[in-house]
Amino acid sequence: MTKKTKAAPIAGLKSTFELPDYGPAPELSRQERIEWYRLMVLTRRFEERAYQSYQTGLIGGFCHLYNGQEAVAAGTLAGGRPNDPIITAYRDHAHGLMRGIRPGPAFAELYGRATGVVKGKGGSMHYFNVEREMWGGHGIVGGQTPLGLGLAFASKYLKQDKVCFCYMGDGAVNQGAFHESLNLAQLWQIPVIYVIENNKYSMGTAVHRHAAPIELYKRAAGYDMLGVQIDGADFDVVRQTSWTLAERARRENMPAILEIETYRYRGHSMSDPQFYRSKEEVEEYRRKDPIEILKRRILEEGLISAQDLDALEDTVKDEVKAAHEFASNSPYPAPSELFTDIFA
Amino acid sequence: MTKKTKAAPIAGLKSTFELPDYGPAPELSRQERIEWYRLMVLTRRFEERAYQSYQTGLIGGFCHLYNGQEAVAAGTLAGGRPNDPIITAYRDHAHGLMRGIRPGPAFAELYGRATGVVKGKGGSMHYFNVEREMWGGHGIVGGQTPLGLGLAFASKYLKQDKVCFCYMGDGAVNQGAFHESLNLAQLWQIPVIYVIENNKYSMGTAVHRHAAPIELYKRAAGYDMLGVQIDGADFDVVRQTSWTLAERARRENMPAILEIETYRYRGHSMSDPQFYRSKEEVEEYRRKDPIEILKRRILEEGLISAQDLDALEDTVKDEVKAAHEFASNSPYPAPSELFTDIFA
Amino acid sequence: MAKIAYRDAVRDAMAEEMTRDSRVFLVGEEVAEYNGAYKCSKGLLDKFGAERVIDSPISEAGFGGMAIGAAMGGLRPIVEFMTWSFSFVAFDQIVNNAANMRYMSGGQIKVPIVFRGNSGGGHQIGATHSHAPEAIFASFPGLKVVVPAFAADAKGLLKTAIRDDNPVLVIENEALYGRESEVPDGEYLVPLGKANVLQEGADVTIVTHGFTCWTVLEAAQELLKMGIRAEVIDLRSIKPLDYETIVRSVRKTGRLVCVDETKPFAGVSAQIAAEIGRSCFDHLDAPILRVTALDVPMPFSPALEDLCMPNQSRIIEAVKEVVG
Amino acid sequence: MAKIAYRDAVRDAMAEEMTRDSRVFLVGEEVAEYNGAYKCSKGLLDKFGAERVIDSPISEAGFGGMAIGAAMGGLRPIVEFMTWSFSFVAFDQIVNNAANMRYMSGGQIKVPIVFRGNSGGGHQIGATHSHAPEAIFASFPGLKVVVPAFAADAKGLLKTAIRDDNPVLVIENEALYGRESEVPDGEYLVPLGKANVLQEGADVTIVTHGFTCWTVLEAAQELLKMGIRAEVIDLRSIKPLDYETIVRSVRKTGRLVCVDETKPFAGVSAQIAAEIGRSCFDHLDAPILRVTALDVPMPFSPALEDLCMPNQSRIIEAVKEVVG
Ligand SMILES: Cc1ncc(C[n+]2csc(CCOP(=O)(O)OP(=O)(O)O)c2C)c(N)n1
Ligand SMILES: Cc1ncc(C[n+]2csc(CCOP(=O)(O)OP(=O)(O)O)c2C)c(N)n1
Ligand SMILES: [Mg+2]
Ligand SMILES: [Mg+2]
Repeated sequence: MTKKTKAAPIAGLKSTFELPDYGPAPELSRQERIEWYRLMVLTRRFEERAYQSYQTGLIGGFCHLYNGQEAVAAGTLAGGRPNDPIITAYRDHAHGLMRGIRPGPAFAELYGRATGVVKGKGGSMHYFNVEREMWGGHGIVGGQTPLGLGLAFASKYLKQDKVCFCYMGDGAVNQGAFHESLNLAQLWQIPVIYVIENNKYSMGTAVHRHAAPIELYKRAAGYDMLGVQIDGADFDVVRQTSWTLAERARRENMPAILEIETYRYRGHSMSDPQFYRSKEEVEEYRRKDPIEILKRRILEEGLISAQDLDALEDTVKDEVKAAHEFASNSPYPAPSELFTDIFA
Repeated sequence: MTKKTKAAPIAGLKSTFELPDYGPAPELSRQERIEWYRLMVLTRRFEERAYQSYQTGLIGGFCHLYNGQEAVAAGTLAGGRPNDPIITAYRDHAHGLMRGIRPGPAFAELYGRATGVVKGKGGSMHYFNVEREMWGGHGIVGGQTPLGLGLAFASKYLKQDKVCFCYMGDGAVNQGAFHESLNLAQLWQIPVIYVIENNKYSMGTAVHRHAAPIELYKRAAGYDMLGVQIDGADFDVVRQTSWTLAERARRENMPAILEIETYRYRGHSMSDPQFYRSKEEVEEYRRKDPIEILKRRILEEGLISAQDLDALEDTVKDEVKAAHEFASNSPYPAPSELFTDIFA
Repeated sequence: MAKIAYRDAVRDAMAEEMTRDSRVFLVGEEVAEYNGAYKCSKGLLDKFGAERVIDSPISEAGFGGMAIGAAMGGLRPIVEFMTWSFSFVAFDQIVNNAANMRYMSGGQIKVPIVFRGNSGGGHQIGATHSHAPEAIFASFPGLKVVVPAFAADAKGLLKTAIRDDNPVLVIENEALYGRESEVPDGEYLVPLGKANVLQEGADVTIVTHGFTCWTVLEAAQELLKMGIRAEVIDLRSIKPLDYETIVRSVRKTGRLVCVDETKPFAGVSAQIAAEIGRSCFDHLDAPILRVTALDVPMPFSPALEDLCMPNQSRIIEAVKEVVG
Repeated sequence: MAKIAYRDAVRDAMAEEMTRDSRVFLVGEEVAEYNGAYKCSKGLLDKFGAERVIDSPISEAGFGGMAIGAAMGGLRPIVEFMTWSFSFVAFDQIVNNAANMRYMSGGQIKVPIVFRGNSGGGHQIGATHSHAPEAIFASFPGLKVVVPAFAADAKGLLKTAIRDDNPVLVIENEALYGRESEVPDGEYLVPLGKANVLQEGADVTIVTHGFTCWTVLEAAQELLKMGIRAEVIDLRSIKPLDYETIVRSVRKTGRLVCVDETKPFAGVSAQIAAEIGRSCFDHLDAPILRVTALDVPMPFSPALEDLCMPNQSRIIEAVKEVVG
């Protein structure tokens, strides 16, 4: 637990008690930093393509897009280690893509094809990539919160030194299973971090209409748990905070709530008229777009030239286009697939 | 909201934020005060008789006794109004007897007789006396917490100016339904008071082994709710605090958690070897017996002579004896009773 | 008789009963400002105000249980589950607190509450969101369960349910919300526990309920082309279940096919087959066949989901088997 | 062959498997320091330590779901529900997360978990505590359900369940914990999905499982005195269900009575009656009768509870009806 240089204070950070200071998170290489940027752009493009397909009736069921929230997944994942288990709700495309799901199988899943990442059996809400410790994609609000606890429990039991990042929406804080999990996590000292992606709405219900109080990190207070709130537009802020909490979880097996303020640009799922918010509100948030913020920064830092950035973005566009084509040209699962994967 | 004289400060009271000061609770008449004492004694004698019957195999199923906790039920009920709805878990004999269930039908219920307070259909865990706003007796830990919320909701909806006292054990704070209820109560401003009867054990599990942190009133903090902790041995302390919280709920529709520290002298249910605690621990708590404390006080206050107190206690003993006889001589329900009371 | 959409029938039932009785209120996720995730409560917030049309946090056990307590305390709540699948986080509240309360209190309490919402598969919402829970809930004494298939029943059964002094579960279906069918003019009620013979026929009895009524009626048309006249019975009510109407039909046809969307193991069709197999033992000319959802989790892919549901081709096959 | 109590068989199974495989652990309320509310885990804390025998707060959804996550993450949890009735607050975790996880992940995940605990009525613990949930859980694809009635099966099935790579629900019974019966010496396993013919007989088949095996065996003795030779089949496994053994028997006897403690509406007996009614249509000489718990909430009074349970007199009556 060697303390190096002090980490720079994070503007606007609130918490139930003071965070430990383990210093700044290890620096990312130029390449890593650009890769996280690329993943955020990939997610955005992927979602936009999905949006189009949904509008033209090619995707059935629900489809929850991550536009506007990209720095939350990217920053937290970059703050953890590649082998830290992660698990999330149904708004899971970002987490999947950032944890190695190829855009092709990802898109094929939206179309319910045999080549989909879960063979067309799960759809948009159930992206899994267990090889890379991405444990889904879960549809029942809050239902994944004990599972995340369990993944962390397994890591502790097996002495694997992993921390589980369990993502959830602001609306999910009101599910009982989450609270049972909080108590167990704190009581048994389980290395799990509950990342609340507070995008201000639970479907059409604004936070102040669903939660008392609206500062969701305070839910930790009832358990003497560390609860932290930060703004989620800045990849680096999210990464630094996540790293600190992950270090704490790793060193001391102590869980935490990390509430990250963010915003979704699109409707809750696709068929959402969005009467509950104004165009102006959406526009305001779009002005502090997480991708733009990181883009500006890496340009300023001289990590990449404007030209190379354009090239990167073109490559991403092509990749998404190819993914869509891959999906379109993929076959549906054979009827026999109905009966496989039920039992191991 | 007229503030009269300031209430005397309550020693050892802790809370998530400061309680309002509505002054001292209205004084009880001599008669009322003695009646609460009598009800506490009645409960104790009743439980002791039940204990005997259980030991001799006359009572089947579970049977959770209230010995040692009497001032909790008495003090809270005396702090509320007679028509405030109450609801509790399976450790419900006290609440039933103090809300007008006659000892005869109460005892007959333990024996599963037709004359039981719920016709032998519910048993020890399901005392109800709806006429006097006693809404059960509930077996699933924490399951009554949304119900209490609902009773309070109904009162508010119907503008009845009632406050619901919803009792629960310390172990019940770890059920998700309770947390969902807390958020709803605070968000919707519902006049419910969650009385946590913290008798230090959830069955054989001491509080520090089941809850983080052990100060259970702090669970309120996650909801910006008022949480209060007091010692439960002193009837007057419990009554004053309950009255203040009930007034607050009545005036401002604001819910609260009231954690009351107490202790059960007997095992969890009857068949409990109690290896999880020492005889010394039990003895220590017995030394600050709630009935003895109130007894001393009313004697000191000169409310009753020692002689009259003896007479009162003899009457109670006779009453319990008669109750037991009533139960023993009562018939079992007719087979046709199987099919009644399912639908209204 | 006007033709209206099923969702409007649901809305009208609630609006009429809320107008009639001020103790009736609606609580659920997105029921107020959003007008309901499936627009079944359109306009109710405007009409009845925020005290009677209440948007809830995602706390099914919390608001479901709260509503049960409110029913005990004298109100008549309607709880909307956005999808019945989500009721599983409130399972204990429903099957213990709603179902047993009257019994355990020796008749001191009544629990006049309605739980309602969308259910079932066919919409690519996957294994966790596509449950058809009617058999499960019907297995608990103390609960009544109805599954309206047509707008007229959606309205009439729901109104009766709201007036019933007991817990009634009304199981609707997304696939039906947009379908229009005829609804009687003026005020009317449909009694719980009465099946409806949708179509008479002498060759085979098909018993079904909910969305599959539509599938079965279509299948019956196909069967007619093959010369098979099917009698089609819509159960409407799963508990209490109107065995009498089935028995009467089976005595005539001697053949029974049960069709429904619950799973095969101990589903609604199993209950009917067991009961009719006994009571019509001497009248059956062929084994009772069941066409249900397949015994697999509901897959997302439309190619697989269609096969999982009790579809026309499986129904026709089963009928041909018992008739042939 | 030694005679041991059922609870010790349960304990031995856990102890042996925990010794064999360090990934196996036990979590539940009072399982460690208290040795289990019903003493099924006696001595395990001492033997395996607090990291593998874990006392939980009363948070069934929390620790039940946690165990599912732990199983996903490579462990092999045993979850004890103090009573299966309490699993209803964890219902969603079991029927969605345990049951569907493998399917929804396209086979990427396995969930090797055992849920076990006491269940059923007969102990005056009232309506909320006396549920017999086997039919309900068995209706969910992805779950296996076993109900051992004897010490040998309690041990052998549990060991197999722990080694199974899928969620297995083991439903025990307070009335059985204290009963002694013979257990094979040395290590053995009992396969899931195989019924057991407890007693052969030519006149009638009685299919049952769990505690009622004992009731049925007693009834069979009485029947023998009346000259009726019953073949008694213990299902042992509810899902998968061994229809083959039942069919073989019914082909011989031509008569079937199903006895079990689930409720009559869509219970285990309904499933068997429906299935065998179809597959043995030409072999049945009498209608299939069912003797189940009554369709009422479990009453507390012993006078009523006895009547509610599938008791000897109702079994004998049913057998006489199908045989006579
Ligand atoms: C238990 C349960 N109840 C209701 C739903 C329906 N539902 C799906 S998402 C959602 C809103 C969740 O909002 P939030 O948690 O804030 O996540 P976000 O969609 O904003 O990412 C609701 C009500 C569900 N899936 N599960
Ligand atoms: C959901 C649920 N899980 C478990 C139980 C079994 N059980 C009954 S009482 C009890 C302990 C409760 O302790 P506490 O809440 O402190 O109340 P106390 O008995 O001390 O009054 C347990 C585990 C139950 N009834 N319900
Ligand atoms: Mg949100
Ligand atoms: Mg306690």
